[in-house]
Amino acid sequence: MISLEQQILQFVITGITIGSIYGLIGLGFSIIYNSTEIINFAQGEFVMLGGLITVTGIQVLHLPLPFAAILAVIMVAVIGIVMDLFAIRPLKDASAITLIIITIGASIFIRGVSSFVWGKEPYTIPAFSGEEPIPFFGAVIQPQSLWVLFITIVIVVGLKQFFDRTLTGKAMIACAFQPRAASLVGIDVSYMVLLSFGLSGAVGAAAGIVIAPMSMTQYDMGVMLGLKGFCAAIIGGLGYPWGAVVGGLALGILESLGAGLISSGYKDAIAFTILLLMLFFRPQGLLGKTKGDRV
Amino acid sequence: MEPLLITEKLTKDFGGVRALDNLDLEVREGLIQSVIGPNGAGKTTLFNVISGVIPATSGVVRFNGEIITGLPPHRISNMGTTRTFQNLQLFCDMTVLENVMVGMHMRSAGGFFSSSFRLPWIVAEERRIRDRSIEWLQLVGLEMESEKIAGSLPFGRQRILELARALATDPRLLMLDEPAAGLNLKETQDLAGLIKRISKLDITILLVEHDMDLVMEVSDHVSVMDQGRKIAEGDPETIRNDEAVLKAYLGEE
Amino acid sequence: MTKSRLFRLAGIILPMALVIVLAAAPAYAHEEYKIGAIFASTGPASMLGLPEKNTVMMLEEALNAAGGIGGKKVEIIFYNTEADPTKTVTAVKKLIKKDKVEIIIGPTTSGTTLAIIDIIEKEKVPLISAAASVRIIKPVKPYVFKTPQTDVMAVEKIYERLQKNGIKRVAIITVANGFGDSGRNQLKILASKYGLTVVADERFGKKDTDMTVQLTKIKGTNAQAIISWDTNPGPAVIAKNRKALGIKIPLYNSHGVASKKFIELSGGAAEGTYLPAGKLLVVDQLTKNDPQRKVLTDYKNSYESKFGGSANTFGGHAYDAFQIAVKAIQNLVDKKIHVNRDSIRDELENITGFVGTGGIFNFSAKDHNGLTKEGFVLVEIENGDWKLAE
Amino acid sequence: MTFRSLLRSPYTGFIFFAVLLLLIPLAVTNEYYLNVLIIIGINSIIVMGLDLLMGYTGQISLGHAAFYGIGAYISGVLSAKWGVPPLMGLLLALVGVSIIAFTVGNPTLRLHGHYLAMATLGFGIIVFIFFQELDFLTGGPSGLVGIEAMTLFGITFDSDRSYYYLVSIVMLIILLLSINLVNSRVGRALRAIHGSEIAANVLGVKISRYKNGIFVISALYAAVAGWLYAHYITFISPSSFGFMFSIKLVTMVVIGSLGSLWGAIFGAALLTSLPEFLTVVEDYETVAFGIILMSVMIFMPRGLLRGIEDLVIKIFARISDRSEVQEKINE
Repeated sequence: MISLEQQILQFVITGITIGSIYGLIGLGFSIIYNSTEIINFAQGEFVMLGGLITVTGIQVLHLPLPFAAILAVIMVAVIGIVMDLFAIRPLKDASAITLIIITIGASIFIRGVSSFVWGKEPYTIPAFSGEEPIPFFGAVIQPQSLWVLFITIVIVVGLKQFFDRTLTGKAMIACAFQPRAASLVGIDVSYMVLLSFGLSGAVGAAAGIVIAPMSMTQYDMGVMLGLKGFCAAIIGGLGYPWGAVVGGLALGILESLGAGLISSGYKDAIAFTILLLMLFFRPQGLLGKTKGDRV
Repeated sequence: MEPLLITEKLTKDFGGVRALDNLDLEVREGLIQSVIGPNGAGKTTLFNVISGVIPATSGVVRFNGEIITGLPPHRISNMGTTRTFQNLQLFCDMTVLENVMVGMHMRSAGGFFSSSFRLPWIVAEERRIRDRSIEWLQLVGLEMESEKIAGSLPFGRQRILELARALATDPRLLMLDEPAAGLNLKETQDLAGLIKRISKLDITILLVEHDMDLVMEVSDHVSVMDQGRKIAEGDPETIRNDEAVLKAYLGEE
Repeated sequence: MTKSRLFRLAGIILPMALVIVLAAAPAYAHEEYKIGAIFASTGPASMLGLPEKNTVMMLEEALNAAGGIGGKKVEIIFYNTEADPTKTVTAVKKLIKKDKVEIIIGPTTSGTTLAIIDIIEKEKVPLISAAASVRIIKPVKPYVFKTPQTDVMAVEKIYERLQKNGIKRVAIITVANGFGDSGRNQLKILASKYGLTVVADERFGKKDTDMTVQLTKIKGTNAQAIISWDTNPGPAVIAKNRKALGIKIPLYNSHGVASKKFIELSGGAAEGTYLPAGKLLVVDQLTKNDPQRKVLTDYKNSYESKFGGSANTFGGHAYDAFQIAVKAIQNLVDKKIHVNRDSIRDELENITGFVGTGGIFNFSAKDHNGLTKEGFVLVEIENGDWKLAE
Repeated sequence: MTFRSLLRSPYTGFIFFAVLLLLIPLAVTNEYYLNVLIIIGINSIIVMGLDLLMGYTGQISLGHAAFYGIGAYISGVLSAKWGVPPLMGLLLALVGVSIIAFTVGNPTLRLHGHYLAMATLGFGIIVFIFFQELDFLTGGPSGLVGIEAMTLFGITFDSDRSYYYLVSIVMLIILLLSINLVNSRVGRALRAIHGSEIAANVLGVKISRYKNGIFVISALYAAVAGWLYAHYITFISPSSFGFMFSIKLVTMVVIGSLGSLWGAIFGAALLTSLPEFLTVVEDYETVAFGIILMSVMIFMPRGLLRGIEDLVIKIFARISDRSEVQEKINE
């Protein structure tokens, strides 16, 4: 038996872990949205691919975990790029709805192919550094949770540096806000879009790899995770990359508190109710600023 | 007689930028009145605030004696004023005729239920809307293109169509936001004629325009704005020779 | 404008015409016994449905190679249900109306089975379902049979054990789908019969990635045992989270995890947990004179040599359904009774002492499952393998 | 002239279509095909409503399966638990759905683009969870059994043939109402909102009224479809009304052709019957589905119906061009 306080602490720890994953997935949404205004419904599939390719790397190619993980990140980045080349780029001036359907089509396609390559069974990979739980004020932390947090921080800091310090990163941000101006000053917009697909593939894959030891990985795991990631991106403020992480954490913590204190059956209903309230009362997201609307 | 439209100390801020600064303006019934001024003078903002598209920061707008500030656009239109847009806002996927028929929206009553079941009075109303809309198209000279998709018209014709659509609301006050922008000389001259014809239908016109020749040709009264303020007003001849106006324009160039 | 309106019309008429043409294709008389098979070979229940489909296809091939039934071949007509009720209904209608099958085996899930019961009863086609829920055969419907042990039996097997160990309070954690829901109901209904109280009733979604919250809540109660009810991978996550949270009370799983995959997924965390399972799992540990031993060994060997991987109990349910259907037809042929839907149905109720993978089936007019909870054994996971716990 | 206007009238197509629908059972003797057509009919009812919302008014909804489900569950639960006759069930379902749709639509439709998509998606998921969790009413995830077969005015529709006629007639009524609506003042207002909200607004169109109105109407269509579904299958479970089905509905609208009622019906027919054709490729079904979805959007972004139309027109144009060239050469 543990006390209510300890339980709540445990809920929060769990919330932070899951929230970081949602945040990473949301980050993938934000990166693509930022350079293209596309919501990529195949983002969840990137996560699934990250996990499954790592599994293959370890079990079939007998690579050590870090190499398998790097391989997976690179491969999924390439898949993201291929997706842009073959499914997104052929469309010029497509409407938002068309693009949504395209990415949904891509997600169904990727899922279908994955079910052939890996079958329908779930897989797992060993935890990065053992499974001995770490006691924490009566609650426990799984070592893998720390990995999740660590990887999230590394990616967030890395992306921030990339966007703030490098020319390419700055160019990508420019594309988001002023695509025409960007092309006028000589930025290759379509290259930046390509890059954003690759980058979000890589981030998605990383998310898939860090949770694989905790939650198993299966050809159809991407759907729900993708939705939650989308949710995180919206809660944080679409187009504000760090917003996705803040949104993810908020979503994760509220969801697990809701499940723990109210009802686990209604867990997702609680998460999505929060989302709706957020959209109704603060549609620009936690980090977003109200824009002056000009006509 | 009280003016048809009055703005009193009308102010609009965008963040730190003051687009309208305690603007007092009067539009008298039956006239063609123009608002001119350099880029960024706040002319389009003025239209947006009057038509209710964006809220005012402070001050009031009176139309026909009633305060309309804070009302949603459709309520303001319902009182008898409508506008066109500087960057066209046509319903591009609809036909020319259908665009004008939308303009008749306020002058008809069919609702979800009655329309779905096509009650007898709806059939009659539809016929009336159609006939009246064709009349408007004839007035502006677009009746031959009535079945074309609006988005497929040449730019100049689209401007005219937007005007026809606005006319179909049967307004007392019609606000035209740079109707000559993008038009060639011939088209602009046709437009001038059209504006005068519209004025003869007892429709008051408030015109924002950059094309000075057009303004000087059609206007009864001209107001000049700069940086959100009114700096001069009077008949075209007075404005042409006003020093403040010259300064505002020259200062810019 | 006019032209395009015409094309639009053509766009509607063409597909309709296509349907009509297809419909007009004559249904030819058949020379073989037609058995319809409907399993969820893709979709959320594909981990169950795929081995079921494989099994049935394998058996069809073997049977026909051996000459079929009384010289007539057997033809399996398979449709994928995707575990979707609407698709299942369509598939069943297709089997009945278009393919004109004698008997149908499947579907995979309880929900889809319940969805088609009305049609089955109306059209009077015998059905042998491979789904778990007791609602399928209780109350008895004339044409509906099923081969898996019911979830009632699985629950009773667990509760029996708990009662023996003197446990009074249990916490249950079930997945929010048909399988978990049915288990949850039985767990709650049967608890008092075994002197148990359910002190925590937690749920999770099929695609949830973490059950720490639910287990933390359970940890906050005075439960003496946890029972989890789901098919993979959920229970593996529960096993892992339980270990991570340092929960010491024993964990019982449903028969839904009865495949090696569960042990593989949970790593070490499944050690010392229990589950009720068909004997297929522990076939090498059965006593030499166990009546099912031969059937189970044969099935396991032939499945594994053909498809690789390991045979699981779900495939076993399909195996039983197929063999029972064949047995009924064979009996009719032997008795020289005309084989049709009604005679098969009647014959099914006569089948007794049939040794299958799930147990020994004794069908009757009152029992369309024909199994007892003895079809289950309680298995413990030890050293990464199954061990008979009895 | 009269012939042309006859062809141009939206009702000509309707009459042809109605005659065709009612004649089909004479040619189709196999009830399995009627079953497929019934499902197509039910789906087209929802998709028509969704098209009014998406294609005409330009408001996306990724949660329409929820209204379909609510319609099915209200009538289904009333029938299974208390023996309420289907007609009464329909009435209560319509009342219930309009209240829910109005309450939800009001704040939701103020949102635009992806935010609207996300909000409707969230709503759909919340409703789905309620179907699962209110198990004392809905039977939970394992489903609701015991829904009575459709009986209306003393007639029981218990064969596929009779049900086909019922669904066809309901569908035709809804199609007719929709044709009326889109060719009216209201329909123009809706399309105007799609074209430019601001312009519509300054022309006197009260945006919120029309957005909410059409949202409620499309929800009601879905509820009618749900009611037909519940009393046809006589079993419902939450899995039929989930997120994936909402997505499928949207793809039906888009693949068919946005902003065309015929496109909606075409899309529903195609995507409902596609799996029946794809059984040939069986295991590759999902892959094929994904490819079809993507290629239609890439090569015919205006949807199949318009895409085929454009294609045919282009071919005709080329043929006539060629013959003109030919004529010139001959000269």
